[in-house]
Formats: sequence, C-alpha cells, structure tokens
Amino acid sequence: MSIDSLHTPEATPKEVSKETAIALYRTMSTARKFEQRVHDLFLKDLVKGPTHLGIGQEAIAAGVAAAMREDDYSFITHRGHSHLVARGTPLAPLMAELLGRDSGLMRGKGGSTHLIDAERGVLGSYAIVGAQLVIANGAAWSAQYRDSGQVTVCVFGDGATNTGAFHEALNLAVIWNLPVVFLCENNLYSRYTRVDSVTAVDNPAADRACAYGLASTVIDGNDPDEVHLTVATAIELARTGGGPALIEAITFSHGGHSGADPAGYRDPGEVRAWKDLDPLVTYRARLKSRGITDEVLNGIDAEIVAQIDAATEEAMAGDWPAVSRLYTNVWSDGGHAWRN
Amino acid sequence: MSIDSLHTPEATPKEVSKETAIALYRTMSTARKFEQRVHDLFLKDLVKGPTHLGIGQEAIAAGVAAAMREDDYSFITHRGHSHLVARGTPLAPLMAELLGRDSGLMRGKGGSTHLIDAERGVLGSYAIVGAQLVIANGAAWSAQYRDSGQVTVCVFGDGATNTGAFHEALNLAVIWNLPVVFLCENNLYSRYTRVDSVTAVDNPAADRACAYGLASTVIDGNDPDEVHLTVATAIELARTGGGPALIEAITFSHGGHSGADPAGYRDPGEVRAWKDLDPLVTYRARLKSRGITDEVLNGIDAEIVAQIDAATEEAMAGDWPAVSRLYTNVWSDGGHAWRN
Amino acid sequence: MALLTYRKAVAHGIAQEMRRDPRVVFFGEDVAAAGGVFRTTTGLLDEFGPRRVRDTPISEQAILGAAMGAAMTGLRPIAEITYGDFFALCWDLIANEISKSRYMSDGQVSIPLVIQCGNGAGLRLGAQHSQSVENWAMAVPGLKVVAPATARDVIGLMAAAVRDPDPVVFFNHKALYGATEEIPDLDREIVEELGKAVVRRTGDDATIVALAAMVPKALAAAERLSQESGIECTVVDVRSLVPLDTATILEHTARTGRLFTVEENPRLCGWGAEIVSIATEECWGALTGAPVRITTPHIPLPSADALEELAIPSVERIAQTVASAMGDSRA
Amino acid sequence: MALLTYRKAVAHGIAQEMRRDPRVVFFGEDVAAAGGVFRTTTGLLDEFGPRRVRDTPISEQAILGAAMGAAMTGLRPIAEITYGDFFALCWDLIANEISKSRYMSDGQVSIPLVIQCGNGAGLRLGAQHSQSVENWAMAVPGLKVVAPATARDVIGLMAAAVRDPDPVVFFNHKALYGATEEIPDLDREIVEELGKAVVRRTGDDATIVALAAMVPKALAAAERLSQESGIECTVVDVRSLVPLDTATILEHTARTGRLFTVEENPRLCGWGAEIVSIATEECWGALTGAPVRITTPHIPLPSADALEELAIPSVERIAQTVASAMGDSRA
Ligand SMILES: Cc1ncc(C[n+]2csc(CCOP(=O)(O)OP(=O)(O)O)c2C)c(N)n1
Ligand SMILES: Cc1ncc(C[n+]2csc(CCOP(=O)(O)OP(=O)(O)O)c2C)c(N)n1
Ligand SMILES: [Mg+2]
Ligand SMILES: [Mg+2]
Repeated sequence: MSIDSLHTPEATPKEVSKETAIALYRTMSTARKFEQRVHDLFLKDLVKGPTHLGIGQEAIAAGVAAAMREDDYSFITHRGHSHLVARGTPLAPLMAELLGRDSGLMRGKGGSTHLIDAERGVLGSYAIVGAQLVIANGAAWSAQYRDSGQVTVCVFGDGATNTGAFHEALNLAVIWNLPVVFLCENNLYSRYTRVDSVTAVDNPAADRACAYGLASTVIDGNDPDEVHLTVATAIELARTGGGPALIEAITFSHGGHSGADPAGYRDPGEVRAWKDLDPLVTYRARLKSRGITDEVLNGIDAEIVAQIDAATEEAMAGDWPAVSRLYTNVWSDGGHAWRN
Repeated sequence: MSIDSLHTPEATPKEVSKETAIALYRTMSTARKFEQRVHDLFLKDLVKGPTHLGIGQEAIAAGVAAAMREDDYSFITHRGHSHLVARGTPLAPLMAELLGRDSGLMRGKGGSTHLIDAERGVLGSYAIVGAQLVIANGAAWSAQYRDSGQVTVCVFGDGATNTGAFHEALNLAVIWNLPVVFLCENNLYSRYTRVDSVTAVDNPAADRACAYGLASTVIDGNDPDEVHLTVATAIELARTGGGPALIEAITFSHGGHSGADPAGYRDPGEVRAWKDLDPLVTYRARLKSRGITDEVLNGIDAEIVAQIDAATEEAMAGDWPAVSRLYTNVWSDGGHAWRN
Repeated sequence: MALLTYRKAVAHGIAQEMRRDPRVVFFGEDVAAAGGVFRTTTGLLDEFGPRRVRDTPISEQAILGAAMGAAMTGLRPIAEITYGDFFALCWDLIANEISKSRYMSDGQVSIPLVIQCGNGAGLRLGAQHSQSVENWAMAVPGLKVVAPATARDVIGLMAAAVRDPDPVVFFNHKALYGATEEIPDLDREIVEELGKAVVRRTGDDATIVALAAMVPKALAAAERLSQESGIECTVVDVRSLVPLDTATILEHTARTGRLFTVEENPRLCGWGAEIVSIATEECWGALTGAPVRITTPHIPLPSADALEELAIPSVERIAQTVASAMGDSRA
Repeated sequence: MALLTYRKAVAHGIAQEMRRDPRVVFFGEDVAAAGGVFRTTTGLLDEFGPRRVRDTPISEQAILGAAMGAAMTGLRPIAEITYGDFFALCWDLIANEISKSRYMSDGQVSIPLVIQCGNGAGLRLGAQHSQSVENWAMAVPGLKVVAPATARDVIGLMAAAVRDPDPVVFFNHKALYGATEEIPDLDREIVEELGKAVVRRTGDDATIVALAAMVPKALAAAERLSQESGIECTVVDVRSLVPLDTATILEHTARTGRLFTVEENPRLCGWGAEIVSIATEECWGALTGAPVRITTPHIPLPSADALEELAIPSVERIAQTVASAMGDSRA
C-alpha cells in the first residue's frame, strides 16, 4: 500500500455539516494534544509500559466516534487513546490510568494497552492483536438478540488481518448477519514490519472482503469527513439489519510503534510525505476554506490545552493504588478468593 | 454448493493415459474395499474409535497420489485411510493399526484419526481440523530450503476453511512462495452440519482464494482424471518455483461422518443423487468406454479382495501392544523419562 | 422418568436454565440441529429455536469470542467446545481475555458465561481427543472450574455455573455419558453451589480426593480396600476446582492423616499436585504419611483400547497404591 | 568483550548454533529486520541472511506450524513467539501437535525444534504480556521446558535445546534482559545440558528452588537471611523443568530438611506444586517442616508499577516467608 494507491469505491462522499466539522476538529485536536502530553510524560518516565500513540491517525477515531450512537459499542486496539478521547472519556481518569494512579480509569490495573470505558461503550482496547474481532461479534450478537439497535464498531490494525481470529470473525459476522462494522486502521506497519512484506494482498483488509462476500472499501484514513461518512453509512446499514461491513482506512503513525521506538526502520521520505498529510493540518485548511477562522480554531485549541493541563494536574495529584487493590475485582463479588 | 454449481475454470482437462487410468481405478477400488472391510470390523466392535470413512471420495486420493513424486509429502485429514492406500502404505499394518494391534503402523498409539506413514511421505492425518495447513507449510518450506524439489500436498475438509489456521496458512504460503498445493475435499458437510450453512461464501475454499491472490479452482472431486490432471499441473508449478495453489474438489461421503453415524441429517434424495455419481461406478463406465473390459476390471477387483483378505487376516493375528509400549517413543531416545 | 443418564442431564441442565432466564443462549459445533456430537444436547433447538440455540462453523476462537462479547453486554451464554483438548484452539480467549478482562477493567465489565466441553479419556479417541485439561483452566486466575461426576451434578452445577456472575469452565466427562442416576426430584429445579465438595463415602483411615470419572473409580477402589485390606477410605468428590473447597479436603485429610489424589491429568502440574501442596502445608502436623498422587503417566494418550486402559488410573491401581502406601505408614 | 548481557546472549546463543549447523533457521515476528522486539536478535539477519532468518506476519499458528513441518523434514527451526502469553494463540500446535506427534506415530517422526519466547513480569506490560507460563508447558507430556537465569545459560541451554532431538520450549525472562554476566570463555563454544539443575549457593538450613528471574531474587533473599537471621540456604536454579533434575532437588531437600519454591506462576498448579509434591512424597522422612511455595497470588497481573511489584515474589517476601517458616519449625 502506498499513498497513491488509495481509492474510494464510491464518488467522493458528501460534505459533513459545519457543526460536525468543528466537532471533528475538536476531537482530533484533543486526541493529538492529549497524546503529545502522554509522550512528554513517557519521556519523563512517569507514564510506563509500552504506550502506543496514534499521533497522525486521529481522523479515524474522530470520524468513527462521531458516527456512533451513544449506546453503540467500540472495540479498539492497543493504540487506543484517541478512540477513548473521541467517545468522550474524561481526560483526568484516562491520564491517571496511564500514570498508574488509583484514580485511573481502571485503577492502574489495565494501563495504556487495556483501556476500557464501559460507561461510554468502549468495551476495550485489545492488546492481543485480532482478539477484538471475535469478541466484537459477541457484542453485536447480543445487540441483535436484545433487538436494541446498537451497532458495534470494531477497530483493528493492518497487522491483525493476518491472524486466524480475523478470518473466523468475519465469517461468523456474515453468516449471523451481525450489526458490526469492522474498521482496519492500516498505518502500513505492523509493529516494525511493513505489512505489505508479510501479507499476500495489497490491501490487507479490503482485499480479504471477497472471502466473506463483502464489498471492498478503502478510504483515506486521514480525512475525518470521509471516515465519518463511510462509517455512518455502514453503521446505518448494520443498524437496520443489513449486516456487517469491512472498511480499510489508510493512515500513518507519525511516531514509532511504542513510546520508546525511534522507528528507524522507516524511510525518512515516507515519514515526511505522510506528515504533509497530517490530518490536523489538512483538516484545518479545509475548515478555513469552509469559512471557519483561525481565531475560532485557536480558541478551540486553547480550550483543549487548558483541559489537558487540568486533567494532567488532577491525574498527577492522584494516589498510588493501595496494596489492597491488587486483590479486588478478580470476581464479581469484588474479591479474588479461590478457596474457602 | 450443489452438484449443479460445479464449474471447471479451464476447459475439460486432457485425458490420462490408459495405464494411469487403470492405476487410478485400482487405487480407488482398493480404498473402497479396504474401507468397506474396516466398516465391517467396526460394526463387529473390532475397530474402535471414531473411524471416519471416505467411501465415495476415493477419486481424490487416487488422483492426487498418482500426481505425486515418491518423495513428495502428504498432509491429510482425520478421514485419511484412502490417502494412505493411495500412497502405497501396506494394508496389513494399516489394518492392524485400526485394530489396535502391536503390528499396527503406529502400534496402536495413533489409531484411525492419526495415521502417519513417514516412509511414504504421509506426514500425517490431522485430527485437529485445520492444523495440517500450517504444518504442511513447514514441510514445504523445508523442501524449498533444502532445494529438494519436493512438493507438499495438503488435503483438508470443507469445514477446515473456517478455521483461523486456514487463513494463516494460506497467507504464509503465498508470501513465502512455498511449494505446497492445498486441496479441499469439499464433501458438503462439516461433521453433521452443511458447510454452506456456516460459511459466508458458496465455495468454502475456492471463494477464499482471492484473499491470498490465488486463482479460484473448483473441480469435480469424483472424477479421478480431473483431480489427477489439475493437481499434477499445480504440483508441477509448485515444483518449479511457481508457489502455492488452492484447489477445491467437490465430492460426497456415502456414509456418515464416523463409523457410528447414520447421517440422518442428510436428505435421502441428496444421498441418492450423489450415489449415482459414485466415482467407482462412473469411472468404471469411462474405462469401459475406453476399451477396458469388465474381465480386466473384475480381475483387478478380485486381486484387491484377496489382498484385503490377507491383510485383514494378518492384522487380526497380531498381538495386542505390550504394556511397555505405553512408555516408548515419547522422546527420541525411545523412552518417556521426564526426570532423572 | 427419574432415572437419568449423565448424557441426558447435560440437555436437562441447560434447558432448566434456558427456561428460567431468557438471556441464556447456547451454541457450538453441531450442538443444535444434530443435538451434539455425543447426543448431549438433543431437543434444545426444538424447544428454544435457532435464535437461542445455534450451530457454528469450526471456529473455536469465534465461538468463545462471541460468548465473551455477549456476556459483556447482557447475555448469559453457554458455549460448547466439543472436546477439552480443543481449548488449545481458543486458549487465548480463555486464558488471556475471558479470565482477565474483569480484573484489567477493575470491574467495569463482568463475563458471566459458561464454557462447556467433553473432557477426559475412555472412548479410544487418541491423544488429541481424550485429554483431561481441567488443570489447564485451574492454572489461570479468573476462571471458575467445575467437573461433575454424576448426572444430578451435571444439572445442579450447570445451574450454579449459569447463575454465577463470572466465567465458568465446565468439564463434562465423556466416559460418564452412559452412567445413570436415580433423581427423584427431577421434576423440580436442581441447583447446586460452586465451591462445595461432596463426601461420597466416609472412612477413618485415608482420604481419597477425586474428580469426574475418577470419582466412581475411587469409590470402587474404596470398596475393594475395605473388603480386601480392611482399609476404610473417605472419598471426596471435589466437583469444583475453583472455587476449591479446601475446608472439606483439609478436614478429612487431617482427620484420616493420609491423603491420596486421583486424577486423569498427566503427571506433571495436575490439580493433584496443587491439593497435595496445600494439604501438606496446612495439615503438616496431622499427616501420618506422605500424600500420594495417582495420575495418568506423563505421556500423550494412546488410541488403542489395550493401551488407553493402562494409562488412566484404574480401580485396581488406585486400590493397590493406597494399600501399599498405607502398609508403609503402618509399618 | 567477556561481559555479556542476557539480552545479547540470546543472539549469541542462536548465532553459535546457526554457524555450527546449516539446518538451523530462526524466525518470528519482527525478529529479523528489526532484531527483535526486545533487541535480543540483532545481527542475525545480517549474518545469516533472509533465507535463514525471517520475519513473519502476526500468525502465531502459522509460525509454529511452519516450525513443526520443517522440523519433521530435516530442519532445526528456532521459532520465536514474542511473549509467553501468546502461546495461548498457538497452544494447539504446542500442546496437541508438536508435543504428541512423535508418540502418536510411535517414533516415525521427530520434532527437533525450539520455541523461544520472552516470559515473565517486571516491564509493566499488564496481564496479557507479563505472565509466566512455563507451568503450562510443563503440564504437557512431550515437551522439554527450559528457562535460563543467566546470560551464560541462555547460550549454553539454547545450544543444548537446538541439539536436542525433541521439542524444547525455551523461556527467556524479560526482566533479565539487562542483567550482565562475566563470561571468560565467550569466544569458545558454550554448551550446557538439559535436565541439570545448578546449585548457586550452599547452606545447611533450607533449600530454595527457583527458576529464571526468581534465581537472583532467591540468592539475594538467601544473603539477607544469612545476615539477618543466620539462616543458611541452598539455592537451586532448576534451569530445566523437563527433564527435571529431581536428584539434585531431592538431595538438597533431604539434606536441609526444608524446601521452599519460588516461582512467578500464579498460585494454582504452578511448577512449585509439582516440586513440592515430589519432594514431599520422596523425602517424607527427611523433611523437618512442610515445604512452602512462594508464588504470585492467583490473580491476573496488574499494569501499574506499584501493583506489579507487589504481585511478583520479592526478595523481601522470600526472606520473610523462609524466616517465618523456619521460625515455626524451630519453635
Ligand atoms: C496475537 C499477537 N501477536 C503479536 C503481538 C505483538 N504486537 C503488538 S502490536 C503488534 C503490531 C500490530 O500491528 P497493527 O495491527 O498493524 O497495529 P498498529 O500497531 O500498527 O496500530 C504486534 C505484532 C500481539 N500483541 N498479539
Ligand atoms: C479444530 C477442531 N474443531 C472441531 C473438531 C471436531 N471435528 C472433527 S471432524 C469435524 C468435521 C470436519 O469437517 P470437514 O473439514 O468438512 O471434513 P470431513 O469430516 O467432511 O471430511 C469436526 C468439527 C476438530 N477435530 N478440530
Ligand atoms: Mg499497523
Ligand atoms: Mg466435509
């Protein structure tokens, strides 16, 4: 996959409303600034663990979340911060989780790679590549069974397309006609390895759609409008009994695989070319062309920075988890006893 | 999949030689009569365990084996008797294995579902559906690495196409350009369930070829000539560096899933229609049209019956495995010690 | 019809819970239209329809993934993995996802599901369809582990498992499907409790702890020991490895001074080692001899009947092992 | 350069064997071009080229399938599964195929391969990337199980594993990658033997059996016990769980009368239970107190550093447990 080979199956999608456009910008900018702050804290050894950032990929999280109903379910990857931000997870507990504090979203038990915010329908970041695809089916089946009209959006990386779970999940979703939208964040790399060097087809997700009788859809993952409109259409179809969809969004991660990865395995030219396609930069330009002023956008950005400052401060002030937390919530009774 | 939807991608293959045709008949007839004998012994409770028979599917084993070089590798399924017969495994130790005797091919340790005849390149029947696909890749890789010119033929059932292993195997075979021919015995049922009721596409193997950039090939699995010629072409290509192939052969099992299964879940009309396509009956007719007389064929059949009688007698006379066998060949030193 | 086979108890137990709770769904390979590979689930599709009782493709990861996702979002799935051995094909879901997600989320999600399988040897199915893998599940924090020895327990423990708010791995034993039991109150709801062992026989000389198909064997061995050597054994049917009823096990171990475990697990790291270790540490002063494990040897299981018989603990081997160990301690 | 990190020893050990034997190939996710996720295999691609050192897709089943098929047909593969936790994704290959095929075929095929992984906790990677799963492998007949505690053993045991004609599961410990060791004879071939434990410290009061990252902790605890309580411990580094050097373990257990096991496995069915059970049965008369297991509690591992530290056996917990148990037995 290269930038040039992007194609959109249908004509360019219609425009989103100005209101939506501003919301998309706000989400992208919040995710960007939040992750930049996380990276700063990682470099200061305050955030620990792998810390997979999605800087450069924010258009997907923003576009997807804006297309979802509040009670829809999200299943995401180890690179999941931006999706939680987009679905509205408060920033302070999110940051506290990354800092391993007791006030963390999961009291430090999950950390960056296992984020979950059930209240907002985020049923988990999955650190085992591909697992979320089979699990997402279950949530979709449950919604279908309960006739709740909820749709499940399952996000996965390009690398996940070569797991057995991918195949089993797609097949089951189709034969059970599940309300689930599978969305591949194809950022061209599967950890340190170019996905095209280990994949039998060019588009690791879309070129597999044929194996399940699905349409092949490739979109520009750096265009939040295109993501939003494509996913919204798929969600609507799924919500009305039309079954699953498989969408591949092409994007790029500005940084390396994890917080500590300098990503020396990538060609600087490639990185440069993609940085030119930075969704925040290009979308800002689009907003301006739609008459939204720098002043408005700078105002939004300033608000975001203030929010992130406050959230960071609150998170940093949090206690470390008490020893007793180690033993809570293995079971639904709150404890961990395996014997009487 | 129904009988009618069979299609051959290229024009009808060329005819095989008369000599080959007679050899194909002999193999099919041996496999048929051997399995009928196994079933008799199963009904007498002398053969135990599941005992998956391939009566009705013999054209595949015959056609494939005839296309293989002596040192090529076969990986097969739990329904594997006919493939061992076709690759020349002596009948007495094969029968003795099914009877659980010490003279069995594996001294009773493997039984009907785990047959292996390494000397003849049969590197195993795999009782875990789908496992053989990933393992076959390894044998193919080894041949490629050693530059031995050996090709691996990996046979699997229609049900195996929905396992994660199928997907992972096909992808790796393509990216490593392995000399392996994947052959699906699509007998329309995955144990007691119609494969089309649990599969997102009509041809469970061939319709997945696109996901790996492979050609979609569906053949008549009851025509040993077509099987032979198609597989021979694929093997030749693989042998000369052309990489893997995926072939789906449509066939039908006259009996149920296992020795004890009356197969009441199948429509009698369907069974009847397929029995009319019994490869032994139809191929016999073809041979006659090619000038091979009943006399010749009856002579072959009589020889086969005599062989099977002798093999059965020899096998039945075998001892039960000694207690000590329980503890042999866990390790390559012949023993089972896990401590000093 | 108060005489029930263990086989029929499987469908009976599931049906009882499906009638009670519309959130319960049941699915797996060949479980619906065909009624199960061992005919354990016959009738469920007819009674509950294809919305609640479903056949799946051969996709063990997809099966357990569906179960997990459904359990997280309001259903009470019972998923069948035909053979315990096949847990190896979906072990990620069991060992990494289903077991850990509640803890990792600090309780944001619950995973109330049951994974049912046919476990154990005795049907001449060879090394890949005969294993007893309850020790695999016991070794993973976050899973409850149940293995009934009787038809009544198949029903009652399934009810407890379905009603439990956490994931339960449920091991039916293939060799017991034909066993029958008189269940007088079969027309009423049967519910047992997880984490309660049952003393199936009482004796003062030694305690034998067994599970699933080893329970009837341990009982037969205890009878033989009583008759042939005058050794009187208590036989504890563990029923549930997690939660583990250590109170009952330790009480009888301490009272009798001797402990024997009988398990189908291959030798190394079976549940017998766990129980022996607990009992040794906690009953040290009361033990009158070393606890002894009776296990399958540490080998893959052979297919031939003659060999399979030799591998699995037999009534004779249990009785002999106990007798000779007791002889030692009396000497 | 005789001072070597455990991290560099990984590549050193593999390179040593690849130079010796052209049948040895090495592959896994990100192991070639990137030199491994933990930079343990840097340089191998450069030296041996893409024919012998390969990156794979995220297809754990395909990786181990390829290893098995290649091992059956003349190669000596070393396959890497990045994390021990991910064995759950290819457990069928490990537990059902690779381990059993030799036995099922009555010796027609051999499977001489090594599966290497990064095992264990300490890197704040959370419940799914931090487990110690050597007990999973030990529970499966047909697998050899090795876990080095030192850089030298990483090399020497890898050599033994590659040369072994049977499948070996090789657990490098992630928390040890930074540890260094002086290896004077690094320029020569280093080969150890499977199934030989090493006594890392000798003392008469108690025997501590440890593995991998628990070995340095056990040694530190032994020093502390010596200084603070005058308790002198023997520390046995098991190195290889299968084959298991019961001779060394039992010798020292009998000699000291007390046994402690230190393992990262969660509480239930870890290898500690196995060793305690063996020692209890076979050293019964020589034991002066109950064997005691020191383990991770039976919980998934938390991600936050503060919590992870508390979960894994620490030097302090080991020393305290030994001291208090020895106090009891002396009282
Ligand atoms: C089953 C499995 N295998 C390997 C890994 C190790 N791993 C973590 S992230 C990653 C790369 C994932 O690539 P991709 O799916 O493209 O997501 P991205 O990181 O690019 O967002 C790998 C191999 C894993 N977590 N799970
Ligand atoms: C991974 C796995 N899941 C389930 C089974 C149980 N099983 C054995 S044979 C079979 C059906 C296989 O169908 P197919 O692949 O079409 O082969 P056929 O029996 O028709 O030859 C099943 C489900 C198994 N052996 N392995
Ligand atoms: Mg990627
Ligand atoms: Mg079939």
